[in-house]
Amino acid sequence: MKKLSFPGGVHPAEAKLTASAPIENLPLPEKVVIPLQQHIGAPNNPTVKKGDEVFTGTLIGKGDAFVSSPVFSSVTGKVVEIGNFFHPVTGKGIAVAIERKEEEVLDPAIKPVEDPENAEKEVLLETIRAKGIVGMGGATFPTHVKLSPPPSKPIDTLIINGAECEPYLTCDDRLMIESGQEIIKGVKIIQKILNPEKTFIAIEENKPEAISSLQKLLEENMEIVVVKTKYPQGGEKQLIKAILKRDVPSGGLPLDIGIVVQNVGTCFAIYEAVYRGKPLYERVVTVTGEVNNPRNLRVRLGTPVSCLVEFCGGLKEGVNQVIFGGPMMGIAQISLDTPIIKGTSGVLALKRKEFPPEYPCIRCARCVDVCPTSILPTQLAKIVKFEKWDLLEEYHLMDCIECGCCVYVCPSNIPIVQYIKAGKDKLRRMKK
Amino acid sequence: MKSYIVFIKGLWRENPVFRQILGMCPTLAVTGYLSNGIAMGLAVVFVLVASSTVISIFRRLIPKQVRMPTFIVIIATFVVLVDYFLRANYPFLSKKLGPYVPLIVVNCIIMGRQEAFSSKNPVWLSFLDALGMGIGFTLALVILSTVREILGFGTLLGHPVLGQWFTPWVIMALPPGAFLSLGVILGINNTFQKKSTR
Amino acid sequence: MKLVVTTSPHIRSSLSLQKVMYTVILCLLPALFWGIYYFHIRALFLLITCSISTVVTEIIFKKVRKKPVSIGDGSALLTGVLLAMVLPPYLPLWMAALGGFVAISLGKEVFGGLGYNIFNPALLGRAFLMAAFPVQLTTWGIPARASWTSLDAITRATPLATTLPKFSGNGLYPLQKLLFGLHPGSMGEVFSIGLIVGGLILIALRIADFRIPLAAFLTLVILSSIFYFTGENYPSPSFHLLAGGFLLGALFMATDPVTTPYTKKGRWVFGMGMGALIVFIRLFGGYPEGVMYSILIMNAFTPLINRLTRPLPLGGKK
Amino acid sequence: MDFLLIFLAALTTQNIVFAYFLGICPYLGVSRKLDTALGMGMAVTFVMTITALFSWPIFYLILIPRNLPYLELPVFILVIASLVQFLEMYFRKAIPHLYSALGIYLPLITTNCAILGVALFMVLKKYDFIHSLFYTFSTGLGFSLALLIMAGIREDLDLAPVPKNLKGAPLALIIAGLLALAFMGFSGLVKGG
Amino acid sequence: MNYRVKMILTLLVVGAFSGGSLSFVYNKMLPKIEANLKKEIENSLLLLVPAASYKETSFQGKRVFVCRDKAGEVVGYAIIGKGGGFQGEISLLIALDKEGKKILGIDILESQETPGLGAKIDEPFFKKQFKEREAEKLEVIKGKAEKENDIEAITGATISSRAVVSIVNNYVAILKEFVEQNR
Repeated sequence: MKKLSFPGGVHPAEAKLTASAPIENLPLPEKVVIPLQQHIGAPNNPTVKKGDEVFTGTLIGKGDAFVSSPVFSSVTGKVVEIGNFFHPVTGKGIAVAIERKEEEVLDPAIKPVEDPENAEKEVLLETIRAKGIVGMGGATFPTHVKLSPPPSKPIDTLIINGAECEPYLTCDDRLMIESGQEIIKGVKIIQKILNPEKTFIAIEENKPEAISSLQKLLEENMEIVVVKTKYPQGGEKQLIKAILKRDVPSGGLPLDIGIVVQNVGTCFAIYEAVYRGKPLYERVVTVTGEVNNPRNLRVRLGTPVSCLVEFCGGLKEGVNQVIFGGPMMGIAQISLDTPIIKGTSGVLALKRKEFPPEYPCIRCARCVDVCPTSILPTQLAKIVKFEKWDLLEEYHLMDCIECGCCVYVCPSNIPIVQYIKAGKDKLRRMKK
Repeated sequence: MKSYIVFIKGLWRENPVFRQILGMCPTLAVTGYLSNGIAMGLAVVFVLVASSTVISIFRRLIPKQVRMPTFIVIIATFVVLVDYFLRANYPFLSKKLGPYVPLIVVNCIIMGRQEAFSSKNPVWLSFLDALGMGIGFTLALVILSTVREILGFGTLLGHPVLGQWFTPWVIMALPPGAFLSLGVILGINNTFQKKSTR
Repeated sequence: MKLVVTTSPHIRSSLSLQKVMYTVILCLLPALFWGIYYFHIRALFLLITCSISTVVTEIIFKKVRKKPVSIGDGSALLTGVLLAMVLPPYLPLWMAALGGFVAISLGKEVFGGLGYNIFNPALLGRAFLMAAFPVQLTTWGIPARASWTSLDAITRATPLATTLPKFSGNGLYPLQKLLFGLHPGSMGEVFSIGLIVGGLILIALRIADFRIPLAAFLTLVILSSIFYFTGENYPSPSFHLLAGGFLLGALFMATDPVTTPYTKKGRWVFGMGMGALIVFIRLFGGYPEGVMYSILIMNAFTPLINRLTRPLPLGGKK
Repeated sequence: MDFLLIFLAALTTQNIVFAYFLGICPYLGVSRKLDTALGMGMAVTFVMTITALFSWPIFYLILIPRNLPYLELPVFILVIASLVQFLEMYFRKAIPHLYSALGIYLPLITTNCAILGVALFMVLKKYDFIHSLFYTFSTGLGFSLALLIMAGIREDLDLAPVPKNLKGAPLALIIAGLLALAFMGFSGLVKGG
Repeated sequence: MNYRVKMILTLLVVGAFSGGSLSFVYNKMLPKIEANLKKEIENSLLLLVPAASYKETSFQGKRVFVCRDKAGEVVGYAIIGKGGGFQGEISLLIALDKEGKKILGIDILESQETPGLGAKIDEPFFKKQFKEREAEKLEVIKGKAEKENDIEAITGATISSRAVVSIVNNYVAILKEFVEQNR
């Protein structure tokens, strides 16, 4: 097995504190707050109202659009409020608050697919949609959409993304070690839907245990590829570049060149949906950083982050920042009441020092060297700063994947990604 | 009152060099010595005033379609007159100004004034306008060449003014010095203009 | 509890602007100390004059423009140090001060300050002085007396000026003299070993990119070898490398990120252009030394090089 | 060798902008963007060469034999003005894609003193016909080079907090000065010319 | 009146007026201009050679002057030499004695050397060095002249100094040849 890589990228301290911590179940919280919008796409509408009794796995929100994904109750209890609550991505958003009852009852609608090994492709796809499966790596793009490429674009390669390149996070790693069989079954379901010629499971070289455990379970037409430990190895386009040396066209999607990439966590969720009929109402979350006992937890969606932190022994003295996701692309939270959602792969507590001031760019070009998409981050930041909007497209603004490598290496502490996001906003508004 | 304004505006408010950034080539090229600057300035004043006056006199007779060529020929005639006059009577100066005297013909100030003013205005005003612009141009040349001659040679009109202690800055006599000092003077002038118009 | 909200990424590498600037200054120290030791106290005066001049000029400009004074970043000091290192040690101090003023004002502040300048400020300051006071800028010397505080100097020509264009062997200045800096020259350019060590540390620390020095080195060696081995009376490649300002220029000036291309390909181009220009200016040009002009000329071309070597985004079309 | 010297000198030591200060107005005016600078440079090079093509024979075959050297200036400038006009019309009709690339710069060229200057220099330097053509062509390239460098720098400075009072012409002049300073490095490299 | 006719008429009138006046001025000024040009060389020439009259001839395509005193005796020769300097072309007048053995002196006719620096080749302290030299190959040296044929360079303008000396060397050789042939 050779180590594969892509041009650019950075290698911050890996800090995988929880690499050997088995996944534990978090005790059920007293109350959950489940945001209705947990995916990328059209919004959901609530299907319950205040006072309704719900079971674990009861549908509580759905949308009619193709690019949408339903949400389910993660506990058994009573809807106490439908209103505006903290949302980890959008700040605030519509959510259903449910007070838990002591006894847990599964929704009667939860039924596995009959004879999953031989089920029709359409049945599998519909199950994935109906059970609310989205990309678990953090992108939360509805999985059934990604698995329905137009007939004009046949898929030749499936890549299962187990790179987990963000420092600190270990949820995918642990899942691969502990639930390898389930993941492989999930992969087989995807294979059945897409019928690719080749399937690669990509894992960074710093996860030897996951590699060896999956290696034993491999079935025919699957191959493990070990990729170099480097951020953002887990980015779709970077992974494709590393494994296949193929370029996803600028502004295009992997499926334009016949490739689909799926996260291992998604494979696991697909397995659970198909074989157990279980809707997506819980996930594995790494609680790490400056907490007293970092752990990997299986958490019901909607659980406030304070419950997780408490279970892990609380925050260390001096912690002033809590991030959902990894340190490179995660989102800093305002409140410990923020709930865990489908895309939350980790909770990271940090002692953030005083903000360093922003100095002028000295064109050291470190950002250019590390940019995994080979654009010129510093030029883009300057273009936004000096409001030369007409230059944005010439400098390929939209190709930026916001991985943050440029900011990580910048000696002048320029928040390049922030500028680029502002530029993207501006460009979208100008196009309208 | 009006004729006074027509005359005065070229000196400062619409100074061709400082405000309109016109006639850059001679401004840069011949300002190594004050004497050259003055000579060039006067040559431009003559050509400008003469051609403006002539064109203004005949402005109604010149058909629109041949305006440009007519103007060019008239201007070129006066330029050649100046050139030969200098060559015959001031050979030393003529040599120093070199091809920049014939190049007065493409000095945008002169063509610009014909287009913008003397082809539309009576003789007396055209004369004043040309004189004002010409003197404004000369003024700019005098300022620039004074700075360059003092710093570049320690002299003014050839007379030492800064004494023995001064080491001339050779760069001021060279092209970089010309560009740099004009750039800096324009920058300083911008600062003052902004303050005075505020 | 109050949580701090910042945008991603939430971790940073340990490199900072100050660290870059002060590391460069530290790496210059060996050559600098040798220069002061060899040329005595006048060299120290020169260093102090240049540093004060650049720093004060920057403060004045920031105050006039009502911008925060950013002397702490060390860039103005670095410019001053570099300027002192490329000037003749016995230059009248007021000229050095003028050089520092020009370096910061015309070299940096008119473009908007640190990070926006087109030309290397220190070299620009020297080029200005060279054009303004060519006699003083080409008058070199060695200390007249052994006493450390003696201000007198004996005029001596630099190796490049004596041996070019009529060159016959290493003559007056054998290799070891050039290596250890026992010859007249600019204060910071003579101690070759110190410059090589400092420069290599800088490259090893990844503060400086190796591409430009390497490309310049290879081009210089190859071109000068061609002349050395095929023609008569041309200096050897080793002489080219050690006798003038090549080491300081290639390792410390041409690695100034602000004024050099930001693409890797562009840095190779920059280095090759620089090496070639040095050889041609030295062998055929009007000046005995061409390092300064070659870097300034390549600085002028840098925006064009950047434009022509702009990378294609991943999956982008030509 | 002759040609090489003329060529190198026109690009560097005898650069029409940095050494002779000609064509400064378009140099300051049309150097904001690289694309336009390239177009202008090509148009100027083209017109300069064509000017030599016409004015050399007129001067040496018509004016000199008839002892009319004093008509040099009016004749040259009329030649340039009518050439530009004619070229513009011709391009528009016959070569539209060249017109869209160069055409918009043509009217600007009439007032470009570099064109007339180079025609006068051609006579001053006593070049023969072939040398004149090559000289004017090289000078055009020298002008383009200066224009391109300046445009590259100014595009960079679009993204810089340049002092307000220096924006535009003052800064462009200062940059031109610094470029002339850097180009001094070439002096002596190309002798004579 | 038809505007076409008016157009052509205007151009004709303007052209005639311009041509007429220029021709008038040109013819009036021409003698003066030519006298100026002649005087320029004459001034230099008489500065170098104590002559009463001189005659210009051409030798190998170069302009050569034979100078005579009142009695018509040849007192010296001069040649206009040209060559590349630091910036542009330098043109010199070089005078030899009647034997073609000694340099009587040189004068700069035209140069574009750096003002305040290379332009010092036109200053007496530099030009004086050539006076009374043997008409042999001269050499530029920085600092104090030591050998017989050393010429001290101008400080900071070695290139210009070298250019002048090399032109002098070249053209002295040509002029010596001329003297040989015409004696």
